[in-house]
Amino acid sequence: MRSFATVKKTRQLNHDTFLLCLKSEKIASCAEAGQFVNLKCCDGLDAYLRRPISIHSVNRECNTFDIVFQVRGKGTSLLSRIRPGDEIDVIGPLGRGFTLDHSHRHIVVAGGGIGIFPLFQLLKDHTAAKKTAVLGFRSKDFVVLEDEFKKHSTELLIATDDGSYGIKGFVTDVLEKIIQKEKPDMVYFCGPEVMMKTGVKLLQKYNIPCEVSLEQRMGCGIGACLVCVCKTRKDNDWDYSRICADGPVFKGEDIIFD
Amino acid sequence: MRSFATVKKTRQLNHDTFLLCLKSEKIASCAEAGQFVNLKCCDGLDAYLRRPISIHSVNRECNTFDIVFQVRGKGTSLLSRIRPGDEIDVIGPLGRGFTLDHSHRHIVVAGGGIGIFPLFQLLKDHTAAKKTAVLGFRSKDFVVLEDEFKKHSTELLIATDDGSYGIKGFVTDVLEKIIQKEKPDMVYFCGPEVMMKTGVKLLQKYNIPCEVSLEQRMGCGIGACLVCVCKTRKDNDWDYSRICADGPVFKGEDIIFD
Amino acid sequence: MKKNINLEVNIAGLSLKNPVIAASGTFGFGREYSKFFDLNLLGGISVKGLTLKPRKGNPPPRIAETPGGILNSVGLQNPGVHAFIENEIPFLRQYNTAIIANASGNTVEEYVEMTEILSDADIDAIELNLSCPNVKEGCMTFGSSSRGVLEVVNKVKKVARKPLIVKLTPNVTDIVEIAKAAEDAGADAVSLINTLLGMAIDVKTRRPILANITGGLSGPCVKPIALRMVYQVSQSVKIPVIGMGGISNGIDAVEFFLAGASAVMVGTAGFVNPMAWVETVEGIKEYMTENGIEDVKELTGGLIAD
Amino acid sequence: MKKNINLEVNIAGLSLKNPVIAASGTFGFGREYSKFFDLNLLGGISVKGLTLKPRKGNPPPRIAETPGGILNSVGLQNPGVHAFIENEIPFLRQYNTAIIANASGNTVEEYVEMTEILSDADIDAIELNLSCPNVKEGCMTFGSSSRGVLEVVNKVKKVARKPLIVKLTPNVTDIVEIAKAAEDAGADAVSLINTLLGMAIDVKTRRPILANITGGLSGPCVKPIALRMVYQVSQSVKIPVIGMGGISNGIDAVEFFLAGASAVMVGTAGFVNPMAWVETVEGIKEYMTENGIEDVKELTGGLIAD
Ligand SMILES: Cc1cc2nc3c(=O)[nH]c(=O)nc-3n(C[C@H](O)[C@H](O)[C@H](O)COP(=O)(O)OP(=O)(O)OC[C@H]3O[C@@H](n4cnc5c(N)ncnc54)[C@H](O)[C@@H]3O)c2cc1C
Ligand SMILES: Cc1cc2nc3c(=O)[nH]c(=O)nc-3n(C[C@H](O)[C@H](O)[C@H](O)COP(=O)(O)OP(=O)(O)OC[C@H]3O[C@@H](n4cnc5c(N)ncnc54)[C@H](O)[C@@H]3O)c2cc1C
Ligand SMILES: Cc1cc2nc3c(=O)[nH]c(=O)nc-3n(C[C@H](O)[C@H](O)[C@H](O)COP(=O)(O)O)c2cc1C
Ligand SMILES: Cc1cc2nc3c(=O)[nH]c(=O)nc-3n(C[C@H](O)[C@H](O)[C@H](O)COP(=O)(O)O)c2cc1C
Ligand code: FES
Ligand code: FES
Repeated sequence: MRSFATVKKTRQLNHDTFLLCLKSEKIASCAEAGQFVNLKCCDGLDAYLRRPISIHSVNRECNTFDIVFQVRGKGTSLLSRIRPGDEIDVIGPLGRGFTLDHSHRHIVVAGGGIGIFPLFQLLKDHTAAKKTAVLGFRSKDFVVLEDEFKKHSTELLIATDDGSYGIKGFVTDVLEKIIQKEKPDMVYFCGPEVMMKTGVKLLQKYNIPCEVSLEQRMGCGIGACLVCVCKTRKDNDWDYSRICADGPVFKGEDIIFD
Repeated sequence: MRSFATVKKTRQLNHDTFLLCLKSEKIASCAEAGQFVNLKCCDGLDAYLRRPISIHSVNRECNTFDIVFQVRGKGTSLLSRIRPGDEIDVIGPLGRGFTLDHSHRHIVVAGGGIGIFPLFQLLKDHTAAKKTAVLGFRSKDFVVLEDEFKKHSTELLIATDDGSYGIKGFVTDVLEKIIQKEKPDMVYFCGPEVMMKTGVKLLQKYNIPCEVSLEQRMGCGIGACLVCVCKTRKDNDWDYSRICADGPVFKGEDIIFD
Repeated sequence: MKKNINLEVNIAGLSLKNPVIAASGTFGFGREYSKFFDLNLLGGISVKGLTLKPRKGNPPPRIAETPGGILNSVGLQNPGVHAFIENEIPFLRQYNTAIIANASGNTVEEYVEMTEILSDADIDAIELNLSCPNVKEGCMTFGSSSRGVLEVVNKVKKVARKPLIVKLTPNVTDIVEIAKAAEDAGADAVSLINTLLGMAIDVKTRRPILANITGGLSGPCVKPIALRMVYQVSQSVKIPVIGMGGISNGIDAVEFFLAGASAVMVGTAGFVNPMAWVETVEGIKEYMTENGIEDVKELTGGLIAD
Repeated sequence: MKKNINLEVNIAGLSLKNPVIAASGTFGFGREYSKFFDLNLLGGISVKGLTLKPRKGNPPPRIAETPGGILNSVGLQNPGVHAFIENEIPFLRQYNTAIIANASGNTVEEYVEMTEILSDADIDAIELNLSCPNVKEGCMTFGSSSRGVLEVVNKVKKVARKPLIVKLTPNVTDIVEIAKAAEDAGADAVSLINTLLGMAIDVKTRRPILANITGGLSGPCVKPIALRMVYQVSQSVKIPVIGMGGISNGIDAVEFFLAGASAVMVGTAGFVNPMAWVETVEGIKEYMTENGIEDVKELTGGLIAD
């Protein structure tokens, strides 16, 4: 599960978002939508821990996969300086990805910020006739990968917080309008916690199943250290589940948002 | 005193010895033989402290200076991977260099291992009619910069511990033979402590003045932290002197070797 | 020319095929890392810290990166000692590696009860955790005074029918005094160090990064402190010392042996390099080969300090 | 739009133009770094640890690099308090920056005598070093128990005619208890942390890297421990806390303010970046500007921890 992936291509998508295309047969051959990799951003002690980044897209013919990330701190900043030909120490694919039910005819993916990236491979893999993508960004400057998402969805709606591009408002507002027009079979969420919390509540109102992809600071990334937990329902009680191993994708109804 | 020097040239001299030519007007314009620079081998926490490296050669016309180093550990290993065009964070020139008395007509420089490097600029700068260089190496494979030293000395003698090149034996043995033939005015030592200890004792026997260049693990490199000390004579007692600021070059008679 | 290298060590009745043990809390119950390497390669596994009843642990975030290390505030999330015996021992027993049960209690009685239960279980040793900085009750309270250590270890020792390792906290004025108390009370070995209590703050949110505010520091940054404590303790007790704190490779491990450790545990380094545990075994072998040392026990306490 | 930023702080009668002080032992008596930047830019300078008589200190090597930090074992090499007064104060007084005399004694009497001498000298405050891990006598012995701290500080306070800062060691079980003892005994402020006792070993020579065997750990690696201690102490005492341990820039300093520090000291980071002291001042200003904070005092204790 640990391998050294060669960087085939790097692409800067906007001021702080980068795409890396990595070659690794091990990972590309079995990665599923919604899974992630845990990678070293540099040798040595700076950015000591690995950083979890979702698998954005898989190219099984070329044995490559893409990751897309925003520069947040030390690790992602070092990662943004990596060049084609460099090698990255990667563990993956990790975690439980999205559940694809190919009997579904209409699915919606709803993503916000860095949450949109794992939804891409899901759109590529799903066979539903209708695939709606609702992507939320802070403002126009943050909109990325619009064409790519358009290509793999039947409908693409973009929302920005300030209305500087697409629809003004939240992803969940847009989602509710979609539902009111036509109830989808399934919704997939990935984004800020508040978006997913509102989203799950919304879907429960309409009785639509959904999955959410969660994030948490990680240690091992493989389920051994128990640092990356989220609250999940368990019988009449609750428990902490490991986002890295039991998730990152969970059924919406299983998560207890605080 | 702190500057960012641009790497103009790198040259691998043998399996573990590297020369870097660095451009810095600040340093090249005032560096003296025997002084050193204190440099960061990398950004960040790996090899956290600066590393002291002697100034090997100064080119005042080109505003460059050369350093030569052996790969010992983490820091020098990172340094060996630096490429032309890179910038290095350097503090220098630091410390008290060699004393050049141009009334001297015959000087000897006696160096061992990495101790030979600071002696080079001394040979270049000194105006003595006769400049003998005695350089000691572990074995043939470690011999470096022979031509360069030959160019700037009137006589070059190389000694190796195993006799695989030049004279078999220690630098101090060769030195004694030189002295027995003709007493030099001054001897400059730089090398392993045991060599300098023996050397200083030898010269006292023959009543010849000498200077030694010492090494010690350093912190600040400028005299503030007091970690880099050596024992020096003081009146009828002794004291700890700072190698980085009071040295690295001391009068042979001032040092108390343990 | 190749010499035979003996890595076996025997620590107070616990025999290990090599002196590298996975540190408690960093290796779960072995299942996850068994996908990365053959657990048979390890000297032993100290399992995730157990309590009498299942524990949920602290709220997330539970980890923060710090210069050269990490803080964690897991707070002993675990399924309880009974679930461990039922579900995890059978898995671990498939492998030829020592099983060390790391046990924490809220009260002396709980420590005693757990020791009784674990003495009947199919494990190889008990590691009494008197040092978890992430739970409010018990544990650290007992571990930070020699009186507390004496009391718990004395009572536990009476019922223990497995080799008893006492794990010490570094958050004390005088670790030697604490180690001696453990020895006096009958500990068969001591292991050290657990994590150092620390904290990280996010200036953007002005909040602590860990929901629990403070957490335990581990990783390379603590190695100098751990080495010093292992050195001091091993000079002062006769029982074997198991050293840990920031070990990432064979060289680090050799440093601990020289300081006086008979075996080592590796934890945090495995998060960064999942092969750290096996590479540590390999690295020790390499050092021994290069230095003509045939038996790893020769390294223990081999520091030249004059 | 640019707001006025107030960096002034007043710590127990010691007024500082900004809250960044050079940490004792890392800045000599200011001469060396005065070649790198204008000492007027500093809030204050805590000078190299002084003793009554000149001290030679420990044999070299006195420094070892460790992951994310350093160990030092200087052992209080200094020219003695009299030479300091004669030779160094006149130099330092050329600058408009507070002079803090860091003082260590072998006995209570020595602490008292030094305080008397320093109270007559032209300095701004006394920092009582009860925490040097590198000397065998006094110091750490006093600083590691609340009884010891009470005794020394009580007696010193009686003769002190300058603001009295007590510098605490982190090598204790309960730093809060020690800080409270200092407060009870009349300390005007506490500063923490001094270095953590550690050790480094060279596996090639099988010897400790430091001639003194052990040394004091400082630098980025200790920051989480220092932050935690500053947080705990500032929650428990009313006197101001001066925070230090691994601060390298303005963001690090802000973390200490949020945790409860009224001022900070910067040490080890300056070895790597000789501009670290002034860059820390600049970085604090930047953070304040970006976050609309006008007075640095607003940051102190501003951690949101619920
Ligand atoms: C399963 C998973 C998938 C992810 N996929 C992506 C992705 O596809 N693209 C992307 O840009 N980012 C993704 N992230 C987030 C990414 O891991 C963090 O942005 C990254 O670790 C920050 O590292 P840094 O060193 O740059 O920042 P740091 O300096 O470590 O921290 C900067 C900020 O980032 C946040 N952060 C730090 N670590 C994490 C973490 N493990 N999870 C969430 N937030 C964190 C904190 O709020 C912190 O304030 C994912 C996270 C998880 C858990
Ligand atoms: C004034 C001065 C001038 C020097 N000039 C040169 C030079 O021109 N060329 C050259 O190759 N080397 C020179 N050195 C030695 C050089 O500084 C060390 O080899 C280097 O710091 C090792 O760093 P590292 O990270 O590679 O090794 P580390 O991993 O830090 O240590 C490896 C080994 O190097 C030795 N070492 C570490 N730090 C020092 C130090 N500060 N001084 C001496 N030995 C040390 C130790 O024995 C250690 O075991 C000089 C040292 C001093 C003090
Ligand atoms: C995430 C995490 C969880 C831990 N849980 C436990 C535990 O349950 N019981 C215990 O005795 N030690 C626990 N520890 C401490 C380690 O076993 C070890 O003592 C410490 O991390 C130092 O070693 P290292 O630097 O190699 O990690 C934990 C450490 C980490 C990082
Ligand atoms: C080389 C060195 C010498 C020191 N000498 C003293 C001293 O004389 N008196 C003192 O109180 N602290 C001394 N200290 C401790 C520092 O003042 C400071 O408390 C500690 O280094 C932590 O801060 P830092 O991580 O910013 O260096 C010394 C530290 C170093 C690194
Ligand atoms: S990161 Fe270790 S369990 Fe999830
Ligand atoms: S290295 Fe700081 S005084 Fe020499």
